[in-house]
Amino acid sequence: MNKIYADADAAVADIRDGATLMLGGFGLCGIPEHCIAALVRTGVRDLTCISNNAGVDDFGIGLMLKGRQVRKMISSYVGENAEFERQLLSGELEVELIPQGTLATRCMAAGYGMPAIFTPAGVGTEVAEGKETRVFGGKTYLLEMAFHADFALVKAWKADRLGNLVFKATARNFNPLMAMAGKITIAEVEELVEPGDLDANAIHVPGIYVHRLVVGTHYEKRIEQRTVRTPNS
Amino acid sequence: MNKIYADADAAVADIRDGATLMLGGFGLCGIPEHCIAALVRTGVRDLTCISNNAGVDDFGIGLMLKGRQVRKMISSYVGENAEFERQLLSGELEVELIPQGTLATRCMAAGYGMPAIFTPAGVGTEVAEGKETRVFGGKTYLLEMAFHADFALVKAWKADRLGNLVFKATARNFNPLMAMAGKITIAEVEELVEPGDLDANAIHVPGIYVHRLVVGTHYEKRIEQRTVRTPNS
Amino acid sequence: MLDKNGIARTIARELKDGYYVNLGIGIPTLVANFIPEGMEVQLQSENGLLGMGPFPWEGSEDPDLINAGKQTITTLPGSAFFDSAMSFGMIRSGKVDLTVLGAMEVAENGDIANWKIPGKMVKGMGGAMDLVASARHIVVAMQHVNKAGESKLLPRCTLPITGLACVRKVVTELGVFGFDERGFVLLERAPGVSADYIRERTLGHLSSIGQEPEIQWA
Amino acid sequence: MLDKNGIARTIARELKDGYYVNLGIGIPTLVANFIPEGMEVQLQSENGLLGMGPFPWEGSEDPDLINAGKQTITTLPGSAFFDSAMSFGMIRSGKVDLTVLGAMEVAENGDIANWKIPGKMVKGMGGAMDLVASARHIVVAMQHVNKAGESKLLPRCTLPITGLACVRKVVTELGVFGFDERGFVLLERAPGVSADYIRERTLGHLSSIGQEPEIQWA
Repeated sequence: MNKIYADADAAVADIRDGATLMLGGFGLCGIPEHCIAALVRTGVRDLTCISNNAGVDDFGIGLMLKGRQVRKMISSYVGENAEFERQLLSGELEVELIPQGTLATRCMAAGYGMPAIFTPAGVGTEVAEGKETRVFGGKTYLLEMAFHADFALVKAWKADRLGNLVFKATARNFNPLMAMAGKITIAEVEELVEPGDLDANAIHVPGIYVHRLVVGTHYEKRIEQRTVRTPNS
Repeated sequence: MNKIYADADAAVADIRDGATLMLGGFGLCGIPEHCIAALVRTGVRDLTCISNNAGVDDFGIGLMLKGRQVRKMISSYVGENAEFERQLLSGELEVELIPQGTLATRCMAAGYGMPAIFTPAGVGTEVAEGKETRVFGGKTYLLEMAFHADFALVKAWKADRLGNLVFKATARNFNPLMAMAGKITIAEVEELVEPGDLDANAIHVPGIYVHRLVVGTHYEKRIEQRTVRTPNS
Repeated sequence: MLDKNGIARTIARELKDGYYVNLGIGIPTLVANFIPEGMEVQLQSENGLLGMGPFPWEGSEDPDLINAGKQTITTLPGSAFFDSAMSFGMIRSGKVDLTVLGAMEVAENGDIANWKIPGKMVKGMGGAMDLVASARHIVVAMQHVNKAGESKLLPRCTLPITGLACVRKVVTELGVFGFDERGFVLLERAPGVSADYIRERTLGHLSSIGQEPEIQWA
Repeated sequence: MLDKNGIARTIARELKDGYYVNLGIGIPTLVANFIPEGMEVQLQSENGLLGMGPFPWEGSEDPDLINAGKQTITTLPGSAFFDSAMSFGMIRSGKVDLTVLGAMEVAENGDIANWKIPGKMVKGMGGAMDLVASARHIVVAMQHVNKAGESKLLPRCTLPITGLACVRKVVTELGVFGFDERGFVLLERAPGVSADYIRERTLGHLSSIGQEPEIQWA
């Protein structure tokens, strides 16, 4: 059993035009930088991308937008990107906006083998249009379908060669959920350790969910809102 | 904010007759020994207990059965207990048997604010009787309601005073799920550490879900099936 | 009239020891600066953190550690990280005691609109719809009128709704507002602001005896 | 005729490198002893473990480390623990490649009954209903006939069902059986057992050309 790929290019090489992808990360935090860069190099097109955000103009999914590789974005917040806006207004790009918690839970549902979930988020709003509602205990919920993806691209902090993943701080966000939802899950990691080096009690995603591993180097990890304390604050 | 109780007796003192409880553990592994012992001392009755198993005759929930404190058990497997069988056959005790994964997921649903879940487990069996079914993607699922409990009694390995919990090995089992599902969650722990001593990346249940903490000592941790390797195996 | 810090300080009076609190972007974030000494309040950031601390000192920013506004932050001892499903799980199951967020409009019945302006580029609702659909105690912090001078407390929302009948309290630069079956209820006036002045700037139905107390801070 | 180890060894031929496997109590557990040298197979225990190892040496039993049969076990390097919801989540989402379990009855259409005998004390289904409802490849290991000498391969189950049309293969002491639209299909005979002998002991419809190969192990 070998899950380790030589590099991100090898790991994403069989992603075809029209594929549905999940991409981990919140903002630019915890995004699979190297897999995105490799995807840009492949030139694959007509992708449906499920990702909480759509990157910025020159980083993250923004690079894929620049290459006109994305046909549809399924996200909760997409506001940081001029090229995104241009493609959306020109009709090149389709966007489905859904509440962040709904997005997270619909991804989780796939990894947990649940075909659909109920959530109150969006009841009475545009999000509810055309969706089935149901009352439980006097409260109204929307029925929301699980998200599935041909490939999930996630970024982890550490992994062992069995595919066990550990995430760091808030770079965890959507990554474990998407890792568990992918038909094929590609995890790029900062550090590959020996089996047994990770605390078996502290694995975020067991290797059964992870099909391919790429060790990434030279992470840029760009910060969107560098906010610091001032001495008199 | 003080979540720490002097002992298990203090932590369970306000559990009243007729309450619905969740009790963590799989078999006798990871059960809240001290809270169960304290419950037996209170003599509280007519309890509904949601727990994967019902203990053995002289340990775990078996002690509560001996004291005739349980009116209904909701479990997936109850086979290790003669007193249980006696009460069941005499009609003193009601039992609802549900698939283990359904039990786990119905507990999780409460902690995740999901009123119900869909699972294929039990379709076409007695478990499905009277339950709504629904087809997604050509496969039939049962609609199963979230479980709620007045009190969840769980056993963790380590905690800090904020209520962050870490479990050990397979003593984790149902404990985190029930901890997240309790209206009031009482966690008994082997070790109380300072805030910051637990790795923030490796918390199984964040303190927001935990209302009361008890530090237990002298855990018996009885083994049901002591199985060992023989030199020539 | 309250300034932004005054609004935040007023909302901070809602805090209680042991509370778990989610603070939105903008004025709500400032509430963290007014947690009373000796009171333990845990801040939840819906991207996956309980126990959020202040911004980092320059040079110690960690790109892997941000809040829901994508700002670099720190953690306090006893913090916990989790994935986004658990984060919204605790929100959805009502474990967050207090949610403070901004709004474009609030209606008499507690409806809130804060995510979309027709004709303008839509950025998305982020976690707002989840928060307002589930939080047990929702306080809105906002300016009383918009840039055109129009009341943001309305008979009903004109902008696309974020959530229905969910807001429990509104704090603006002019006062503190609750709700009854008829609409807004003036609870406290900002220092030096009359009930009449507030009524003139409130389009939604406003109940007021005219003698509501001025806001006081402990 | 196969003994228990022979049944387990026969089932072990289903294993492939990189497989994740859930083994039930009894004969299925023995399959772990026949994982070919050099093949990596991860054993899942539905109480919350991937990477189950052998039983512990006497004196090193850990009460916090048991399998789904409540036996003391060990872990292998690279193991991972998880809660019961994630455990059944991976089962339900089809991540487990092979599930081996025992049965009281298997029907021509792949129905399985293995949890309840009317009139006898019911112990519960544990995780069996979840496993059979979701696993992609389910192999049953059982004796061909019950203690009364009656076939356990039936036209339809007489005992309460555990799962519908889910079994893909059955291995008994007499042979290996698959399914087609008419019922059971004899694939291999146990050494020294004739197809006629098997047919006599099989109540469900059995397709057999009479010349099926004898079971061979690599």
